[in-house]
Amino acid sequence: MLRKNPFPSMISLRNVSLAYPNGVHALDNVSLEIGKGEFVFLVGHSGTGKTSLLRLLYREIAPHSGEITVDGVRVDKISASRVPILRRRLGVVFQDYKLLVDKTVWENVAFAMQVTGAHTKDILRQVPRALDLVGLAHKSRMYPGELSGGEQQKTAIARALVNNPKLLLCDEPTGNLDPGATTEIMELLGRINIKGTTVMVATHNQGVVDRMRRRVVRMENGRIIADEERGFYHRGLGESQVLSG
Amino acid sequence: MLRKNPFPSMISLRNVSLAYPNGVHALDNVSLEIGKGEFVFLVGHSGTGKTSLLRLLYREIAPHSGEITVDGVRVDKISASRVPILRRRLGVVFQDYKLLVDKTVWENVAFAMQVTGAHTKDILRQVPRALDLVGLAHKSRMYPGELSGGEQQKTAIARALVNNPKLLLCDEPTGNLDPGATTEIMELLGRINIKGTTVMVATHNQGVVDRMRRRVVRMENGRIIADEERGFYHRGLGESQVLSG
Amino acid sequence: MDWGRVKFFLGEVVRSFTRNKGMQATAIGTVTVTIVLIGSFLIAQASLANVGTQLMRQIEISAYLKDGLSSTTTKNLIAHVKADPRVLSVDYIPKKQGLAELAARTKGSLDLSILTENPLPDKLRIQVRDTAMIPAVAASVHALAGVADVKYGAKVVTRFLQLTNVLHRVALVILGLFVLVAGVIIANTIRLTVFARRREIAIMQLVGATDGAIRLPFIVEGVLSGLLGSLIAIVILAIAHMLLWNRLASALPWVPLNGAAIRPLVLGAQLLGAGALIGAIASWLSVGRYLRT
Amino acid sequence: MDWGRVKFFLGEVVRSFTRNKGMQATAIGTVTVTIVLIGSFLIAQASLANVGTQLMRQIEISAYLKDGLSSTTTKNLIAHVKADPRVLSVDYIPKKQGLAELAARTKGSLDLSILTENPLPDKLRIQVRDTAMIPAVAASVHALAGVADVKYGAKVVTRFLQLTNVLHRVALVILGLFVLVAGVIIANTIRLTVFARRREIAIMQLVGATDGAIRLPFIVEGVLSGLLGSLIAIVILAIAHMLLWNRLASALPWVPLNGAAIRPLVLGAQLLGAGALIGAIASWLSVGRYLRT
Ligand SMILES: Nc1ncnc2c1ncn2[C@@H]1O[C@H](COP(=O)(O)OP(=O)(O)OP(=O)(O)O)[C@@H](O)[C@H]1O
Ligand SMILES: Nc1ncnc2c1ncn2[C@@H]1O[C@H](COP(=O)(O)OP(=O)(O)OP(=O)(O)O)[C@@H](O)[C@H]1O
Ligand SMILES: [Mg+2]
Ligand SMILES: [Mg+2]
Repeated sequence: MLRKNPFPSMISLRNVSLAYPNGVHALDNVSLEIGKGEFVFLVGHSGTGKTSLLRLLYREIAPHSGEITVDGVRVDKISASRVPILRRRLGVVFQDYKLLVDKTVWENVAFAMQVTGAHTKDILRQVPRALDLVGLAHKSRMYPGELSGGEQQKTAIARALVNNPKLLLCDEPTGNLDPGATTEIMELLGRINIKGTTVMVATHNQGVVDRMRRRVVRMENGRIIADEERGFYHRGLGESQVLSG
Repeated sequence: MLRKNPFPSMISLRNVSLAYPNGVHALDNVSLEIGKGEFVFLVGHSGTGKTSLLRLLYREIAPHSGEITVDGVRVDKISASRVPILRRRLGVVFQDYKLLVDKTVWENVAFAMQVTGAHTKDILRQVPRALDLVGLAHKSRMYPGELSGGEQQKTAIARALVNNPKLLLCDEPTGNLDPGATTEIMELLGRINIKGTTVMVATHNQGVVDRMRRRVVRMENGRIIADEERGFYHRGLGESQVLSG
Repeated sequence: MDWGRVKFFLGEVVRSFTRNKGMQATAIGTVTVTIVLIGSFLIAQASLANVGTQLMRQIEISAYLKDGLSSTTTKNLIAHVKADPRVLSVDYIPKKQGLAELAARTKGSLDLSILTENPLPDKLRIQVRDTAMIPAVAASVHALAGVADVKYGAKVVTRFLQLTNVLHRVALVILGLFVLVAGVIIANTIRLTVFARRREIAIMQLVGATDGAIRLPFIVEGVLSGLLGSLIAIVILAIAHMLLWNRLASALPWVPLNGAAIRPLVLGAQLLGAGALIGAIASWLSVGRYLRT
Repeated sequence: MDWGRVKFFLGEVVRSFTRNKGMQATAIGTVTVTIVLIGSFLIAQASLANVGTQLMRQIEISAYLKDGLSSTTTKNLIAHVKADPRVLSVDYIPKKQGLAELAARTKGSLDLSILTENPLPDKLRIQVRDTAMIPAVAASVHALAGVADVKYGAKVVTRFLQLTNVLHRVALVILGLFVLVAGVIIANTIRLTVFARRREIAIMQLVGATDGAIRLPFIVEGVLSGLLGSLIAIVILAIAHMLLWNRLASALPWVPLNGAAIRPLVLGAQLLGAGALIGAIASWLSVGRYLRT
């Protein structure tokens, strides 16, 4: 039974299964529809497949079986040469940040624009704005190795935002942030979402999920076990629960 | 004014200041006494100096000025050759895990014992126990690159525990764990503390701090601005607030 | 033209050059060593190329004429030999002159004053253009009417030909070996350089950089390392040449070292080109390995 | 003895050997190339060492005696020359024998039948142990009473001495260069290997490993790479030797290549030792750089 969706589709997974080379079945027949402009939390225990699901969307890995469409592109069938084009349209906050250690904060953020072939004057305007939004403008000349854990995380967030992507994937974006910063970042994501960006956030932060009351997709053992409008971190408290797939 | 402490000293910082080579003043005249067997939360905004303080204790870096004593050892004056000996007596959960990528989970944990010259039969007994405590026994043959973020964090915790250290330093040990796992790990730390280990946890997890009601040391801009018995994550709610230093 | 983009790109290159000084030094040093080896080899080859031939110029064919040839016959004979394109020069040495030369040469060991008659025949002294042709020319001269006998340092000529033959092959093998070694070592060095940055490459890919965009700075870097390495090598070679050439020339005055065969500008350009090419190819291949994830 | 600890240690070594195959192959390949170069050089040196001396054995001193010496005087003279430790052999060639030899040698170019008297003096043919001593021996023989004149291929001897002198120095320079190049390249290779693992080293230190404990696996690994590299090199050298030696010997039959001078076991052991040592030193130095944090 597919969840009825008022928005045109941004992400669509149909019967997607994923097994890693070492034999771990990370995803098991997952189906999911996310419309343009939605804000979705992805929750579930450690090792349940949240990161794996996100990695499929920006094609770091390919599914074992099933169909994946992101913004109209069949990501599971995309040719290697078109992968960079897909990724440039997405903003991704990686769980382990993935910052370039020999670039400064500023350069790390600018790099995401440079690869798209952006004009220098746009870069000079956008990068400081993104750094300002996450509150890191004063550290823009420092290297990742000189930052605290939370500052690195903020850099990763700024990099994901800088291109004004249509789809923003955030993998545990506030794990190293203090509650104040967490709230600020989440409000920021909310504002970005209101301006039209589809946002998907994998998180363990119960407080954030319960306060924001957005759609919550809950995973367990590589399957989606619940999908609730205006849900809570814990199961069954949200409205209009519909199992997808 | 030094905080009166019922325990003999495990950690003692006196007027410690730290500046990084790039000119950032990470710690500014910090003084702190932590007794043997205490359980202390270290809280404060991102980039406030929590990790820097912990790094001083296991001598990854040396202070600019001031005295640091850990378990009777003058860490600020220790010779390079004695640093490994100091570190073996400590258990550290690093904020960025610091796992060896070409060793399995089992080997990563075992490594911490092997460097101490432990007997093989002890290693074979202790390592599985530590992995069991964090709930990772079933992944012991996997490499860090094959683990989820939370599983990597659990590996780092198991490695810190495996030597039954007298002092356990945990830097944001639950940033990538779900609330259930977080509670379990925190209860585990509590049990370890009751058995006599001094535990120091730098964290942003308000829920955990507020629920456990332990001593809370609060930092801001490289200084300790509050030190409360049975404190909360947010300031001024705890008992017997005493500013140290 | 967006200058910002150019600046960014140059920044990339400069950064990895300056941030990874140790690795750059390694790559450059390897290129330097390689180019010094290849350069020395080329210089040695160029300046020694004619030594053998020139040393062997001294070898000549003696054709002993039959007794009592008319002067017309002799003249015709000489003209005939001279007409051979392989022949460089022909000298006619009448028996009288031959005896005088012999007397001069054997002074002290041979008392020629006791001679009542000249024991020598008339003789042609023939120089050939190329040592390798001596046996053939000797044979055809011997076949001529009026020639009694032909002699040349047969043993010396055979040995010389064998030796140049072998040395030529050995030289080729050594040059091949050098180029192979250079290729392997530089490829390895750059492969390790890239290996040390494989995480960076993976991140760039995840952020949407194309393979070409990732490759370019590495290749420019490789070319720069190659150029710098060969530049240093050229300086070393020039200094070594300056210090050693005259000492060598005076230590072996009879070896006709051909200093003019070395054209510094051409050689320099060749070595620079080789360095740059090596750097570029090595980078291209090395990065390629880590682009397929 | 805790076998678990030994197993752990061996596991460490095996792991980095198998997990970093590319890097190991690089290091091993470099050692192989280096050892092949050094080995070829040593073989060439050993087998060519006596070639010059043996070729020059043919050069001898001719001492022409004064006319009409009594046979006792001649005998004393010969005995006196023979007593010189630098002299290998002395042959007495009376003028009659000399003429016969000359006739045989100059057959066709010189008509000796016309001679009524023997124009040659008596002569001593002296062979010297070492070519370098020819000039000195010649001078002292010349000084003896009864010796009219002394001749030897002065030009050839001088040139030979100059050439061996220069070749000797060139050989030393080349060997030095090879060893230097080998050292630089292997150190670089291992440095990069370690560089690629600097994060691992830092983590080991943070977990309480001593510098020695971190170093040991690297050094054992370096020694293993060195041994393996030289083993491969030895196999290559043996095959090349098998394939090329006879061809070389038959291409240059007159070059007295001294195959016996190559002692395969000794050479093999030397090369293995060199490989292991190179590996150990390179590892030691390379790791050291990253231990100081
Ligand atoms: N590269 C990999 N190779 C093999 N197995 C992997 C790999 N990455 C993840 N796994 C396994 O796949 C499962 C799902 O991992 P995933 O990273 O998707 O979990 P997650 O939901 O993101 O967990 P967390 O909340 O801890 O980040 C886990 O069991 C993990 O061990
Ligand atoms: N290696 C370093 N070199 C230079 N500056 C550094 C380095 N590490 C940290 N800093 C700076 O020192 C300050 C304190 O950093 P620290 O890592 O101690 O913060 P933190 O309290 O642990 O923050 P978080 O909660 O984000 O982990 C920050 O401003 C940071 O930018
Ligand atoms: Mg994850
Ligand atoms: Mg920190």
